Amino acid sequence: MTTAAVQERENYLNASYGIKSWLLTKDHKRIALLYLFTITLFFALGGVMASLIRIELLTPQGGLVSSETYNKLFTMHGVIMIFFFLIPSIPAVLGNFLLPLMIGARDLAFPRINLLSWYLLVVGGALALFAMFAGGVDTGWTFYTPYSTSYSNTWVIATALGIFVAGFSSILTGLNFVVTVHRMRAPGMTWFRMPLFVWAHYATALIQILGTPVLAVTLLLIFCERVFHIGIFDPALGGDPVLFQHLFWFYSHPAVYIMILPAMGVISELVSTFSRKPIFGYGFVAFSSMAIAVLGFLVWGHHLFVSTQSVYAGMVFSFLSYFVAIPSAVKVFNWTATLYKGSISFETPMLYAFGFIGLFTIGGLTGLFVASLGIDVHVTDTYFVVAHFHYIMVGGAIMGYLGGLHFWWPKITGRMYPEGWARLSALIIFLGFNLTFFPQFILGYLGMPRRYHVYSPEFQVLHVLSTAGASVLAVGYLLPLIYFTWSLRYGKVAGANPWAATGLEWKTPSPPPVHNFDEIPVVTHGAYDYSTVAGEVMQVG
Amino acid sequence: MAEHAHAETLALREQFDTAEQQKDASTLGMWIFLITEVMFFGGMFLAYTIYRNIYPTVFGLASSSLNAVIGAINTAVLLCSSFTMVLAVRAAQLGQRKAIIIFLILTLLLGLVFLGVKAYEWNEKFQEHHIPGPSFHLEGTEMQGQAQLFFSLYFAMTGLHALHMVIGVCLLSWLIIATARGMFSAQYMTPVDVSGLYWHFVDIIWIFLFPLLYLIDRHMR
Amino acid sequence: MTPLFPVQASNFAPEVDHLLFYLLAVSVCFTVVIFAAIFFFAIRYRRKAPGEVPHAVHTGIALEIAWMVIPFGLTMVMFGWGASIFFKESRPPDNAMNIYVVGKQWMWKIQHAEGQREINELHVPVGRPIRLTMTSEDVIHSFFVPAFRTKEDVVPGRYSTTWWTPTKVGKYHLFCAEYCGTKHSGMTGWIYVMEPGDYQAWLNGGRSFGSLAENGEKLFQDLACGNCHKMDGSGRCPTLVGLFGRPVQLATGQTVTADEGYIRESILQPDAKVVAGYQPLMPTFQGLVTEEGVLQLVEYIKSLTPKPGSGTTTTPAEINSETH
Amino acid sequence: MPEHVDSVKTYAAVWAILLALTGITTAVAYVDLGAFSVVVALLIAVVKMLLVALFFMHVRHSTRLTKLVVTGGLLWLMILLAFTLADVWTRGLIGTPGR
Repeated sequence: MTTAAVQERENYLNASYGIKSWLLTKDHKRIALLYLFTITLFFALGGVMASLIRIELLTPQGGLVSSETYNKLFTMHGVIMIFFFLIPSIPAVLGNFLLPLMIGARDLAFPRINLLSWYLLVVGGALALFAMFAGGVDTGWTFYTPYSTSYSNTWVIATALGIFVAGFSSILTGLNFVVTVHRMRAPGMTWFRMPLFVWAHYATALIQILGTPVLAVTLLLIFCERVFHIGIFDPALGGDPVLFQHLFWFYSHPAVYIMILPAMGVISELVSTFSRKPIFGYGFVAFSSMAIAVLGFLVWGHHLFVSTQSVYAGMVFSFLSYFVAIPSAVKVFNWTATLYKGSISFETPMLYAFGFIGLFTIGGLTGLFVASLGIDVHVTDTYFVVAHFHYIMVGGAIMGYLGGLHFWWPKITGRMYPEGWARLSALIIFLGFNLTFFPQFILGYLGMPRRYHVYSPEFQVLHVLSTAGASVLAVGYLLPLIYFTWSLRYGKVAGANPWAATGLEWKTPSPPPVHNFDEIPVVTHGAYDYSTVAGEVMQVG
Repeated sequence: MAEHAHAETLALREQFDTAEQQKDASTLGMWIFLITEVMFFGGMFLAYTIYRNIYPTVFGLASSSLNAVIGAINTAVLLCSSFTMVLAVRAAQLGQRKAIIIFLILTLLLGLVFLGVKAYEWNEKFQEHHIPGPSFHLEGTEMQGQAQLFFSLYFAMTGLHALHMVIGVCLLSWLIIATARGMFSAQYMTPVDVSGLYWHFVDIIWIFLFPLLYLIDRHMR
Repeated sequence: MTPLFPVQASNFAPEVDHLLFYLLAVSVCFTVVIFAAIFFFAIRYRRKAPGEVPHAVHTGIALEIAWMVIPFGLTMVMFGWGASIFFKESRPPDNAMNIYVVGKQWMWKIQHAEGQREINELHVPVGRPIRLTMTSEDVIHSFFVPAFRTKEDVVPGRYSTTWWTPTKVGKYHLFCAEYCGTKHSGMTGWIYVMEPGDYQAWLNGGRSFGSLAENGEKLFQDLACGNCHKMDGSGRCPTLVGLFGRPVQLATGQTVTADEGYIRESILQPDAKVVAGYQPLMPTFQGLVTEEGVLQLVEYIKSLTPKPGSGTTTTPAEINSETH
Repeated sequence: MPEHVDSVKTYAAVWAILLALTGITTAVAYVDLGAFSVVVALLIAVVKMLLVALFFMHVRHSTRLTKLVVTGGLLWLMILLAFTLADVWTRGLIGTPGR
């Protein structure tokens, strides 16, 4: 992963060599790359499982794998994709790399804790992988009791422990980000001069801090219940399995915003850069991130509408759920309005941004369906919900992640990727995604329950369409892996600011030096002031 | 601020510009960590609140089987340790190295006393068959399951609290050694300060655990 | 032919679908507007000259407020409409026909009040409100009938309730919608909605096990419940005649309504809610009686309406609510 | 943040109050206050928490940010408790089991 051959200047990549210089690094940029490597592995693993699931569902009889295996596949797909890919994806890779750069700091506030976070993710991941190879786990990523505590005969303990450990990785990353934003901003970098990417990560970090510990204690109780046979959630002792669901979703609903908020931050940067306009309604977009983080904690009960939760609690949670819709809508409207009278170009990151806005719009609007009590009773636990959250997490979070990765790739590696291939793969991903998941909305409303290994034959046509889409999507995801790797050696050398963007990260060379800035910048403008980059604009065209 | 030439020291790590910035960051970091701890224990407090609400009688019965006097004494021990801890922090603020060490050792000893008493109490539970599981039995109720719920929560909450105490004891031991080696001064005493925050927090958790676990329906027995 | 829309076969189906159409209309409008705006702006304002830097457009507060308030208004309709359907789904009518469901890995066990038992099948007459009282023997399941647009979890340790009026004769899918283990996808069945005449014939044609209440009475005698719970109230324990649906004063001072859940709890955890004026003498019957047995006992206790002039104090209104 | 050194006297006074409150909360548990006994127990615990936080943890000399973090954390705990209890306390209120 070295570019030393063409780069004389010392940067964070060539400052030191050897495996030890990576495994013991305290540099946030190197740690970001460690994360990138790790989560790419997990993404590939989760992707293989998704492919197997989709192939299995080609036929209604469930011929390819046994139902035990199928149940383990969707469980491990969920566990890996959520806890070991999506949650760390944008914050731990792009956020880690960019947050100090964007606010003009030399590093995060606690570099050692940052490295520890990565090790915790690796240890947690190793535990989850151990569980997987030892025999797998079949509870669903939701671990609903009493199935997970008293009935499943699979590797629940190891998996729960793995997620528990990975949870601390997430908590510490969030803690690091919050302290960094509060204490490490460069002179002149006031709160309302911060890029929206930083605002989004700050909001995300708050959720990580306030939500993740509740998941940790919930998993710990599951662990105790299996190991010591104490029965906090056991109905046989008078325990309440619905209490588990409350605790679980208190984290796991806000966790959705841990995945999507950073992606929204990325999209704000992309839309602004490639239309050369400040984000329309900057303050509203910034505050909408905070509003989503706060309101996101008040709605978890909408996962429990048919769980025997009280009718009145259901109504309160449904009512509050609509409040989260508004800040999300505000973002979409403001991005769209930013394009107005802009100077729009269509480089790959912008294609991902367009894709994100489109898919997030559909994902968000179908969120209104599942927040509505009358409809949710019908569609919950069906493919409608599966489609809805994949539109948010794959169509939203992964589109944002890939868009951001393309946008900052020249900064991270000092190299450009091949633009033609990148545009092609963005297009393939968008089309493949829609073909995979749109049919699932129809399947869900027809009544196809989720987590079904064998299904009724009338659903087959839509399942075949979905599987076809998944194979297209797989191609779309493989392409970047190939051309990114290719670009490390053969890519065109990138300048400090190849997009004529305004952020501080573009004011330092690509790849950045070890301490980010040769001289700590003094900030005098708000984010997205394109008059400050007039020189670069002329070069870029 | 220009070239980053200064050598990294404990009082000023290279990512910071000033020692004050570093201290602020460490303190804020510890407070945020404590908030995550609040939420962590919060999950168990929630479970406790709900089950006590649904099964008030059996919770009262089970609670009364605990020894309130021992619980109260242990609470006092922990409060004393908080007092000595705050004196250690004060000594650190004034740069009195010897006083820091004395008060830290006192805190450590009181922490160990607390853990010892706790161990004694748990041992008692084994003998009384109050450990959740097949041999569990609590006199005086048909609702053995619900009584087990109480003791499950009792062990989960006091167990995790004790685990935090053990971590605190380790922290204190390290602080004592580091202070003896002269690592801290009036200019740099952040580790003593933030460890103090942690220790007091663990104390606060117990301040709630004591009445909630030991003192339900005492007047009825 | 692949269906693209599920059949409507219950009173709730058209209501849920109408709400769906409202949501679809709103969503399509917004999607079209946003997509059209993006396409239009992307083409109209594409970069024409290299190095161009457009002028910043200032934020319009009025615009921001408008696109917060208008969508919020539209969503409040979604909330109110959805909640009203949900409220209705949560309140079975008094004249509903009672059917009892026990879920277990991986089958649905169903008991009719008349005594018929079925597994993974449920026969019901068209046009009559049906109320299901459900519980699980092991893990959480969920009783889902897409054609009826209803779903409710079946949770161990408690009763849950769902109801609907079938409106169309036919055979409909019954799915377990909450993941419940290895053969979750095999925990399916069929709902047969029949003409009332056919339903009567089906009732008569099946093997008779005796009515549910009769089975409950037999169980009541086998377990010797009557030794303490004497019909005339002279036993050591409260009489059960006319109990169902009545408020009960507890020893703690609270008052609870004697519904199915209360009766179940009192059989399995008798100490949990002790009736005022009585000692907690009753042993638990956990492990001695199955969930199906408990349901039979519940149905039996429901059937114990006081005879006129028998001495137990029950108002006529309460007697009326007991007649099925 | 200017360093604030409190006197030993202040700390000792707080310590004495804390010990006294421990005694009171134990003693009062043996008095029949009905439903109020839990209220009193929690009230005393909250007072003790405030004393430890304000004096021993120096919150009263801390920045506004620290105070915000502390209140924010407690508020979030309340959210967790309040919304879950809103469910538990209203179950079955509509008159249908499991609703």
